Amino acid sequence: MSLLLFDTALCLLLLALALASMLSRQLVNAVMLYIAFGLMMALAWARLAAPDLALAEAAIGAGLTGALCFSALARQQLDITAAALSWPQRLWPATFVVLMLGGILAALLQLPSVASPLVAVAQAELINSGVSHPVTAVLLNFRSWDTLLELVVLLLALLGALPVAPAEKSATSWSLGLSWSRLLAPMVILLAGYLLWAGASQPGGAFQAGVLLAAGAVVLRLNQQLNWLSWCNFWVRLLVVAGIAVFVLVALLALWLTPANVDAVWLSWPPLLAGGIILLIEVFATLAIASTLTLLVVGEPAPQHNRTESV
Amino acid sequence: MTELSMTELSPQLLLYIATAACLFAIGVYGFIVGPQTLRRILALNIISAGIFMLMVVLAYRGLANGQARASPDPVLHALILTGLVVAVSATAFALALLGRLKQTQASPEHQP
Amino acid sequence: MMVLLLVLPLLGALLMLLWPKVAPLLTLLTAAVCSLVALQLVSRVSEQGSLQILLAGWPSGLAISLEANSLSSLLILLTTVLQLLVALYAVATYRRDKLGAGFWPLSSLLQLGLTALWLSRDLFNLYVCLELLGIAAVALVSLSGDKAIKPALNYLLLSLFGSLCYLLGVAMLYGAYGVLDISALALQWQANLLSSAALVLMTLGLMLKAALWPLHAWLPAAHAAAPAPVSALLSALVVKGPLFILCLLWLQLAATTQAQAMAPLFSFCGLAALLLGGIAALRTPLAKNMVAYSTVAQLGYATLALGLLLQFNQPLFAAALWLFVLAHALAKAACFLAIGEMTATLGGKRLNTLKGASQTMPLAMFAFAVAGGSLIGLPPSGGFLAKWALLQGLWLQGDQLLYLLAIVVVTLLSAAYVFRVVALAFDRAKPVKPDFAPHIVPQWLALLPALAVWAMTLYSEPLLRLLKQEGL
Amino acid sequence: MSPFWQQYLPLAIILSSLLPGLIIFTLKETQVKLRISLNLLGVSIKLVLVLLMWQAVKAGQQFYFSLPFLPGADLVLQGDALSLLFVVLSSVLWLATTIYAIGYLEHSPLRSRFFGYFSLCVSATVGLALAGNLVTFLLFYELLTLATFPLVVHRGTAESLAAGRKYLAYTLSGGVILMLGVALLHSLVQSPLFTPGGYVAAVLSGNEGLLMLAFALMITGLGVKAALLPLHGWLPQAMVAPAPVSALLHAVAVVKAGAFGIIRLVYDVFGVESMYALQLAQPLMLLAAATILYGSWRALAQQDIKRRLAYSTISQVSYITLGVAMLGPLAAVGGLVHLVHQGVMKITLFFCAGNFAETLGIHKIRELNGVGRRMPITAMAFTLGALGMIGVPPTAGFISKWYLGLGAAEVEQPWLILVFALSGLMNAAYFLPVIYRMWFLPQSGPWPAEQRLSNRFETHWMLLFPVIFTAILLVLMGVFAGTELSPLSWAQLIVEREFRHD
Repeated sequence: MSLLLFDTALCLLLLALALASMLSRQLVNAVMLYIAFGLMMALAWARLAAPDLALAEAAIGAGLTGALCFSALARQQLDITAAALSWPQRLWPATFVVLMLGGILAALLQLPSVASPLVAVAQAELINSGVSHPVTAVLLNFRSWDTLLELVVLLLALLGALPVAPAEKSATSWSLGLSWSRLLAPMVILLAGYLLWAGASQPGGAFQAGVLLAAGAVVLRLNQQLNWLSWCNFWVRLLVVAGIAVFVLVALLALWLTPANVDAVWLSWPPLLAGGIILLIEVFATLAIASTLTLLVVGEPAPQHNRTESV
Repeated sequence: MTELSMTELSPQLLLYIATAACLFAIGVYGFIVGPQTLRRILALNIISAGIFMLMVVLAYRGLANGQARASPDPVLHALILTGLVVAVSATAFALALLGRLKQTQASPEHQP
Repeated sequence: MMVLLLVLPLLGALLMLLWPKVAPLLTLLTAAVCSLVALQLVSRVSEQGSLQILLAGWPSGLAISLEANSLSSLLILLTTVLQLLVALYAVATYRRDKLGAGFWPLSSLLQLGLTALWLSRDLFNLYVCLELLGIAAVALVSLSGDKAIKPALNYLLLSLFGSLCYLLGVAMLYGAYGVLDISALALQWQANLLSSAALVLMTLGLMLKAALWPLHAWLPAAHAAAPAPVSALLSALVVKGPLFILCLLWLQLAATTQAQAMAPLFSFCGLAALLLGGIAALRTPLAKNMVAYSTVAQLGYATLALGLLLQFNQPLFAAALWLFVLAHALAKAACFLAIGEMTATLGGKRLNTLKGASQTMPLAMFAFAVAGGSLIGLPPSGGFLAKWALLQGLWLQGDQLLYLLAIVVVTLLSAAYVFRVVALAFDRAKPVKPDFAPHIVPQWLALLPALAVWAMTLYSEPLLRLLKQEGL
Repeated sequence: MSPFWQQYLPLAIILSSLLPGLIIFTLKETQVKLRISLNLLGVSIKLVLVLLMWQAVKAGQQFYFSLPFLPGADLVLQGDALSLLFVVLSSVLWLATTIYAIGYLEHSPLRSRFFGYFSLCVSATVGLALAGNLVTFLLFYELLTLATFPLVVHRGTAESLAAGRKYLAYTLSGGVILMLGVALLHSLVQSPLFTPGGYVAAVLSGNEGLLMLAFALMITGLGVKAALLPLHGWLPQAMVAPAPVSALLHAVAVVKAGAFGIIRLVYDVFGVESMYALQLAQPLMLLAAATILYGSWRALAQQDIKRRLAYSTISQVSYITLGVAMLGPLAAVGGLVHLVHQGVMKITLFFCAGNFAETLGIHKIRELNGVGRRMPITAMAFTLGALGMIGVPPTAGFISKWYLGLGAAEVEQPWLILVFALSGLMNAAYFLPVIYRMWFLPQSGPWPAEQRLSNRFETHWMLLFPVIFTAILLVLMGVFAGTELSPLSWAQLIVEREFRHD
């Protein structure tokens, strides 16, 4: 019963934080509340037997998105406070949303309580996947095509953000973000420790590791360290691209190595080598994710050299 | 009667599902009303958080039911991880665009 | 073969990022090779039937399934060929138009996203493809520089919102049935509140992304702000991606009762898009906005055909639907390239810039007129084929006079906005002087897809046969 | 004649004007000689090919060329007697108009574009004549619209652009409605070849309503180009086009395309029996009769030469429709032969009007006083054309009206004879004063804008010779109507073949 009480409190807190974040006048408050919301969300997920997801959510909700939003806030001094909205402006969307919510809730009540049949299939095939952690198996073997495309999406976001990255303003405009990162740094180290510890019993995801690495890199970068980490550097580009490139090349190699009597299937790893292949991919994907995210957060200071190249 | 209870969700799960749906709704409201772009980006993140939460709950179903194998649905967890990366990529891109927009609006040469 | 179509643009894009100097060459190369492979794929699929792959060799359900049926392979061919064409155009003009270096890898990745989308038959994989497509499209729009940032941001936010609606629907369906594979899902499908709600959510999101009326408001600004080759890609291909998924959902998953309930809504939206989009195209003073509004209107045909297909289950409507998509893709690519070329050369964004263009830039104007003929549906163009299939279907159903009347009206409307431009071009009073000597090659490149859409009629019979099968 | 030729001859006839047209588009303005020779080469090749086909068709052969197109409706080109009537008319008149246009547009800008579209327009007309089924017909019908639009707006002035818009609004609406009708009919019986006696009889029972609807839709679509009564509004406005274009529009291309379509529709799609069974002839007849009277009536009031001619066209083309709608063999002969005769007469009149405008700057009828002394040959040709229109023997016009009258008596519709008489009277009332002014009134003042275009002739020889040619032709067609070479005997051949299946 006490657990139900805890759940209720957590849910109410989540709703309150989200609502407050949406309704608060000041954008700074909204971002703060959103970060708190992200942390609470991570807690809820940990409660729901998804600790690795909770870790990722904390890294994103608290770390990455927070840092990104603060740096965006620092850049835009304009209209941080919203003009008050009139009642009709609020009422109509609210009515629409409440109606929609009613529909969705009614539909969701019909959800069956049994888990997907895929769980059993995935468990059965786990031994053939080359890894012991089912989520990793799904990510990098059963549904590796999704993961590959996801890496492409990440790369695309970077490619999209780089040319539009605003030129860096004065150093003072970073102060808010900077202080925030300083605050964040110990937490990142703490979480990284957890990841390492968890990795012993269950292979840690490339993504979590990547995010943590990126968080560290961002902090260092903002303190004027790691200045070589920029898009103009060929080796950085190589690093960013390597995640996908290794993935594809390994897949092609696997396709090529398939014995003649077996049907060649895209992205299928030879069972004996699967563990090694997945590890290889994970390592490079981690590095690529870390460098991509760092570049995304830091933004390009846009030296002259890069400008001419992009024209 | 037993069949019915098989398909019914426990109150805890219902609570979390309802919370997820409400988060989605709050996000949609924020997205529609805005008015600042940054807030709409936050709203999108709340929407995605709601959806991911729903997925986490769905993955948890088997455990809550006390079914034989005690592990949450790995497929859903993998989907959530993929979704998280996609969401954060999109957010980062949107924020970069927003930054550029504010800069062009602020610089005097673009003032009408 | 499918693997090659997916891997080539991806590897090409990666190489372009590493060595930006060879990017144009690489884009051309990958697009050309992919076109050839796609052609092979089409011929193979039409001979041997559709190809199916369960990725990574895992059992159905666990693995992501890909399928190349005749429709998918045709769409892939369309994608690669247009990609090649647009790349050629970009090579011919990128120095003059100051196209950013980002164009090359982004367009290759866009090609990857589209190819992956046409092939995928997995709900979640489709979501990833959608996001890939959306972000690539926005990144391409933002290449135009400062003036494009606002529409690009708006496009991105709405596109993300659409994807999230779709994702919620996917989550609900997975929660209910525990599978993501469309064919497996279709086997277990039940018409109940849950599946209806999921369908409605997904439809909402996809309609937003496909800019179907009434969720089209973002499109004209975004497409008009993008550089000409990008607008061509966006209007011709990108909006068709979500439309494709929408059709998959409603044709393969939805139960008959659900489809029947939704059909009039689609038909209504289609007609409204045709009418209001056409009127907007007629009223706007800006050249590229006119073409963009025409996209909104023309997508209405596809929506209308989908609605009628759901209502009457008549294979002719399926053929009409996809013929509209194919014909519109070719025609719109030609329109955007032609208009882009003319506005770049004559120096101005307004339609008035095109005054006397039939003398100064006859080829580009001719390309626009020829493509416009297909948009109107004049024989013997691809647009005519599609309209013919639609009319045949309607007459065979009998008693659909309202629809027929509406089609007459919207045809005339489209004729009005196409000939509004053509008439301006024949105005000899004060022709606008070009800023520099018009380039010949880009104009020819604009003409090519326009001619291709008229050549579609030569293959009308096999096309109709193939597409009729695919609808159901 | 080898089968290979038989197959490709119809295509070759179209290409003989299409290819030169496409090449002409790419020429520079200054390449005058090359352009002229290309034009003339195309015309001559076309005439030779048409002659070949004419002989073969006379001997009873038919030509087919087909490409796969829509399911159940290939792209078919068919050379039969009826199509040849129109093909010969358009090729011969194309020769005359080309020469005329070269003279008329000498030194004006954008000639490459003009002649390019000019050739396209003729290609579309010939294609329309050779179309072997409704879908092919529809295709060329729309192409014709597109090819003529640039010609109408060729001058590029605000007035011509307005006319062009109106022209497009009418013809494209007509095209869409025609398409609707064709699609309806296609959904009922597919689109087989045009056959004498029609092909809808097989599905007649049970589909009467739909067939009537299809007929109404198609007549509406065709009626726009044929300028049937409520749909004629574009024609008087389209007068702003250059004279050769007006000549082409009125005599050969656009208006005739509509009339020709009605002939095809009535005889080769529905057929006489189905027309009777569905009782479609009577309304069409009424409409045509009303248009005849209305056109003549409005022509009376016009003071501009070309506008008067335009209303006269509205009236005269409906003679063809009326002849077809009467569904009797004699009336059909009259209608068919009027297709040719009206073409030759009207093109003569428009050439003359163009000559007056180009040489002396005359646009209004009151300015024509005494022009017979300044330009006797042109005035003579105009007189012959006008007399033909009224129906005075021995001109060609007399022949067609004679047969129409006989036809009306044959199908026992005596009120139609009244219509003919009334219209003939009005024709006389608006043409005779013009002739009178030209020959018998003294010149009232200086010519509005006189130019010396030639030292030897009254105007440029390229403007004069086509006029002489067509004027002689229209007399010859009347005088030698009884011979085998005349359009009349050809029309009789067609009608014999059309009605033979009874």
